[in-house]
Amino acid sequence: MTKPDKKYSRETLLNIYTVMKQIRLFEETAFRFFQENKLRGSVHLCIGQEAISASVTELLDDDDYITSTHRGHGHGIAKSRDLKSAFAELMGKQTGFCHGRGGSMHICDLDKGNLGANAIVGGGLPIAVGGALAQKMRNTDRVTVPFFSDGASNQGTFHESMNLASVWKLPVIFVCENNGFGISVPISQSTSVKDIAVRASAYDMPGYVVDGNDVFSILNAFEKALSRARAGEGPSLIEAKTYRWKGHWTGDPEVYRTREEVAAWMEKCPIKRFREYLLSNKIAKEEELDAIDEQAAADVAEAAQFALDSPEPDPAHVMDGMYVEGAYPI
Amino acid sequence: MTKPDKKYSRETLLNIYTVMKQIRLFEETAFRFFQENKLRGSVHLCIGQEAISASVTELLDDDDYITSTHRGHGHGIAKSRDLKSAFAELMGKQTGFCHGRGGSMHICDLDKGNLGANAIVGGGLPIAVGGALAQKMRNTDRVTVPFFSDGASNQGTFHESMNLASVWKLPVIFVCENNGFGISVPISQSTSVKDIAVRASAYDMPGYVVDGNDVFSILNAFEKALSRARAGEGPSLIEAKTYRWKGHWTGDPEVYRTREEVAAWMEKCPIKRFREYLLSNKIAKEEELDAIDEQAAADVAEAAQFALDSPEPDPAHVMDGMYVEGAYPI
Amino acid sequence: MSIKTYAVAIRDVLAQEMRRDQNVFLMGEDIAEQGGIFGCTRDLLQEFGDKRVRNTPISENTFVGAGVGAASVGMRPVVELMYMDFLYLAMDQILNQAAKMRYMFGGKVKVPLVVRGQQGIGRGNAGQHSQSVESLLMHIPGLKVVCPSTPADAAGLLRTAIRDDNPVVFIEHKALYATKGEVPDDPEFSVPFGKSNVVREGKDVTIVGNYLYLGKALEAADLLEKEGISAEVIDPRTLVPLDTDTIVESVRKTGRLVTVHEAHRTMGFGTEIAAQVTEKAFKYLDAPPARVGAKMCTLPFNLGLENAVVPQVADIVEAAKSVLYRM
Amino acid sequence: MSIKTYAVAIRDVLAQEMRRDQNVFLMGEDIAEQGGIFGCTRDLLQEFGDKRVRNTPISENTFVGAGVGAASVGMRPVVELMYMDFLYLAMDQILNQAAKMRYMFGGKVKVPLVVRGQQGIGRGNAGQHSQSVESLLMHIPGLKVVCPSTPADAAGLLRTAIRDDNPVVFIEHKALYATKGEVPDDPEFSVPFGKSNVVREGKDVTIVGNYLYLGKALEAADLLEKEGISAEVIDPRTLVPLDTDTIVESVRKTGRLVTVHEAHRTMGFGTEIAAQVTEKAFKYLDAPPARVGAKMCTLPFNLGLENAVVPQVADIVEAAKSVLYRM
Ligand SMILES: Cc1ncc(C[n+]2csc(CCOP(=O)(O)OP(=O)(O)O)c2C)c(N)n1
Ligand SMILES: Cc1ncc(C[n+]2csc(CCOP(=O)(O)OP(=O)(O)O)c2C)c(N)n1
Ligand SMILES: [Mg+2]
Ligand SMILES: [Mg+2]
Repeated sequence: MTKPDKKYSRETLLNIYTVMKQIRLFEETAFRFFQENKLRGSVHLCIGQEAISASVTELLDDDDYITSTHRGHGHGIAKSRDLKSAFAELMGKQTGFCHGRGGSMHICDLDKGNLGANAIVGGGLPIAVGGALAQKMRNTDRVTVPFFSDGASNQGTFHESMNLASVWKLPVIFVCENNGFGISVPISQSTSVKDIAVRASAYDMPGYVVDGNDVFSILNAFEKALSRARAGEGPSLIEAKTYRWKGHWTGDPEVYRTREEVAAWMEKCPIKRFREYLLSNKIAKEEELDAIDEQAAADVAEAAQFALDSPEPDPAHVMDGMYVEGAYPI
Repeated sequence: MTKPDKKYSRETLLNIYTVMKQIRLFEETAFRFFQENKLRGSVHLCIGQEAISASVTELLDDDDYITSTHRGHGHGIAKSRDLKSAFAELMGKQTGFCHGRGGSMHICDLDKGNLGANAIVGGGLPIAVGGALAQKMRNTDRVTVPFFSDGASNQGTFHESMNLASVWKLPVIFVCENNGFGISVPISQSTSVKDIAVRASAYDMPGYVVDGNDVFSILNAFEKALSRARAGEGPSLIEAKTYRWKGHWTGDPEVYRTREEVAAWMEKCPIKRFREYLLSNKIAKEEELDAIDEQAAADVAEAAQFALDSPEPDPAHVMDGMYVEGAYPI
Repeated sequence: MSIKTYAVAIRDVLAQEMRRDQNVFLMGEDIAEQGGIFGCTRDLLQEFGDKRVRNTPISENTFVGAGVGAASVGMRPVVELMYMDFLYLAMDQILNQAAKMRYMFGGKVKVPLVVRGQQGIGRGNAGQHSQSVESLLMHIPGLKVVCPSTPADAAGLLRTAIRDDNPVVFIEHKALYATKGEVPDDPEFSVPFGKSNVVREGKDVTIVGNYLYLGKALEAADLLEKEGISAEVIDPRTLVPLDTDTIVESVRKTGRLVTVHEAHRTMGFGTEIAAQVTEKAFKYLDAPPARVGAKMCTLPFNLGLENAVVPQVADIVEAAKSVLYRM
Repeated sequence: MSIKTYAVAIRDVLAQEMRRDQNVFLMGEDIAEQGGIFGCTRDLLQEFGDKRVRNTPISENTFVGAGVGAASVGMRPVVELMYMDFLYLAMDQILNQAAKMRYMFGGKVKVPLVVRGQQGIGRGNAGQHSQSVESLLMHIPGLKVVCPSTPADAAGLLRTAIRDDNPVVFIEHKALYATKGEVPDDPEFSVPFGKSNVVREGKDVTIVGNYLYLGKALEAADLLEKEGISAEVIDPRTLVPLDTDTIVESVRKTGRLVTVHEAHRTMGFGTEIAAQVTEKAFKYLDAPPARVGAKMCTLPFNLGLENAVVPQVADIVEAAKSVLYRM
């Protein structure tokens, strides 16, 4: 584990631990539900990548914004700290974040600063630029964090958004969760550079490569980007190298990688590493962490049960939410 | 003037001189025709930028490709060496490159490797990538040169095309004619880096900043890029710093720059500089160059007259060219 | 009332709304010093400064998307597309994001974004700078689509657009910018969405047209009058929402419908109007609705060719006579 | 004849055409090792190698544009869009470039490009992964638009598409990939563009539908039969070119038309068909054509909601009865 550049309170660290654990268990439960045919649609799990969402959002407030992706459960849970609305949305229930209209790929929570997951790869980046523009025009010191992955870094919107954020000195912290693949395509086949962070230089902004499975490696870079953004000095790009343990989506045959590769990355489990750090640095005792684990399991189970018990949206009101006036204005 | 890295034949150098002069006179005549209401539409002149088209195309063959832009007369003339079809197209005549269907912004000549000008800023870059892909798949050593300007370097297609060309090691030589503006917007307002060439590093390809008003500065870099491309080693980016003397289009009020700035750049006239080089290095005599100038003037006048005398396309055949079958296939 | 051009009418509403509401701001290519290629933002930089009148890089998908993002957190961006043809570069942010965001998010967000710009023929700009895009936008729910044909409508509808809490695509016509007309001075003057305008009353045939084709429909009506045919001319003004009721009412009286537009005929908005009128007024129709629109041909550069692609007044007259079986 | 799924029918034609013509090659996301998310390029990497089966970065506008460029110099690229919803990212290269290139260049270039991919509901993918785009594409001249509803049509029309010298958008439906049907083994088997298919003959009402709604129209026809109503069911197969003659001929016999599709109702392709039939067979029509299509609502994730947005068999039956005034 990297050394933290600054001292964090025990509460902060345990929050990060808790959120990582919640995300992990949430995703495992979602996976099980999918296998049991309780969930429909494409479900993209972020198991193995939890440290990034949990660490970054712990440094943000509700009026800092994020945008998220098709692989957005972790971002959404971490930003909102609301397992129930997330699980209910996965199940398309009326009690979900989007009243069942969005599902797994569209988790959002404007009240808590999640401007939304996005099923269009790279689609959230311009929206994040707009969120940051609003923050800047309102003279706040708030920031916007678009999450995206390596595949998205080859979309035109990445380039345009990086450039625009830089030209306008917007408080955007671009967080690229480089998990090595876009579905089955390894970055070597899609991306002309090994480190996506080098692309920052094309926009005159700082770029950082960090270990995405190491909470402090992430926090150290993020703090720098955050100070820069809050001070009005402009955007930064952070590339967090990580890996997804599960297939691209819940039905992925995973023809593009070996079990050994997956196993090697599982060794670098961000939760396990952080747990060991907390123990060896005597920030928490084994029992305390066990208690957190149990509570997280209970919370996730409760969220899943809440989702199961929740009502379906009423088809009679299917048009609700289309226009501000309600239905189609014809 | 930069020293040439290699010795060019007198013929090559005089060709470049001739083409620059032809473009200059062509554009001046087009400007006059526009003022005299003989031309309709948006006419984007490249006066001041002639060295780039003329130098680059002199090193290419007919089966090397270019793509061009809204400011495409120079590229088109240089690649095809056909003033008549170009002028006729500007006037929308049946004898034009596009039988009057395209006009100033769509000059093309597939037979001579001009895959077309494009009225969509950045629109030609993916098409160039496709041309180069075809060359590579056919195992030729031919190359494709997309011309574009600074404004286009902020389009998503720039990023995507640079990346794709690099990943696939395609024989593309990206030539950015940085003339300092996109219409009224100076690069400082639109572009996060001073030198667009630095963006090459985001795609693991060589980038060169050259003096776009200096034939040898252009040729030196282009030769390197050309060897690399012909050898199958992949793309390069060349940024040629230059300036357009006329407004963005023929009716531009030019609120965004001073006369002094324009005058300073006119001092750096690429034709004048090259002429002086040819004289002082005794490559050509004054009279010889005067003779070339006169011939160029005669050729342009002839082309303009040809255009004037040419028939309008027949509205009865307006649909010709829509589909390969002819008209709309309903 | 003042006499204003269509361009100035737009500019003045932008200025009034920016004065009224700090959240309204502008983004687009060359809108600052240059005041917009067509002058629709002239002098606004001077009054409102470069924070609220923002020149953008040539990155359509992203600056429209930045509008979506800013709108989703309560700003009211008005984003200029220099030519509506460039909508195709921003289609993802318009159709996949702006139009769908509110619904996908369970009605929990408002996206008060206006995307405005001009379209159409009139300057010899050829295929990639002369298209009409309004019809395409009608098919994807979530947007409103506005087509002003006069300076007053440009002003009144733009005010409604800026104050609307939904994303609105506001489509001007380049060849109308210099046209003049009376515009109310009242800074609250607005024209509601979803009210077709009966511009000329008549009893024999209903002609629906907008933009240049409102004028041409009126010209056609004059010519028809000389032949004893009385044409009612209606401008739909907004395509989403579309007020077909007014058109249906007219057709109940005339029994005949002609739609005309510069947009391509196939799947042009006249097709939707014809279909709706047929559904709602079938038994009143004495002839099938006639659709007049541009040929299914890319807009050519050459003027003679261009005129051969878009409808002419004579085509409208002919269509009107054909539905009256007077050929 | 072999029994094949729709997905395998597509894959086999790709393979056959690649064997026949060296210029045919494939580009798209995850089409190589993965064989395409829906398996339409399975094993083609093994047979044709990575020069002709090319995984792309996630850069839709550029890899479609690369297809345009390669096609313009004589290659015959077949580009896969994983979901047709991503067309909106490539709209510039499709509508401004591919569709217009030949015309703008005076007929001097051919662009034998196929853009193929799937659309529609069926996998709970919500608003940005469930849209129908065929109707939008009909408005912009220069493309051909193909909508296969069966494995045989998928095979026969894809062969025609690959051999066509114009840009073709070939739109598959995700929920049809697993459906099976007979497909001729002849590697020259093709289905011509512009021939609507009368799938079931009838005399009382003409129902036009495609994709899932061909099946649902046939179901509706069965139900109608029980009530003594004989429905003719027609699949247009290609929307550009559109064979309305076959439909008009049918309506001359039945006097009634119902169009049905998953695409949104407003400005869905049924609108164009209804308008053309009204123009061409007005005096044969005993009732106005009825258009059945998805509500003007973004496709929701929840299944119950989704079903409330798209038409059901009962809606087709009801529409048929309504044009027969049997309600
Ligand atoms: C514009 C667009 N293109 C393609 C897809 C299909 N798709 C969904 S996820 C994905 C891979 C994304 O890769 P990456 O950005 O690395 O995200 P990760 O899945 O690794 O989190 C693709 C191609 C999409 N959803 N949107
Ligand atoms: C996609 C697109 N956006 C905007 C325009 C309008 N436009 C035409 S030229 C131009 C400026 C282009 O700047 P640059 O790329 O630097 O080319 P230059 O005019 O300097 O040659 C703009 C914005 C366009 N034609 N296409
Ligand atoms: Mg990835
Ligand atoms: Mg420029």
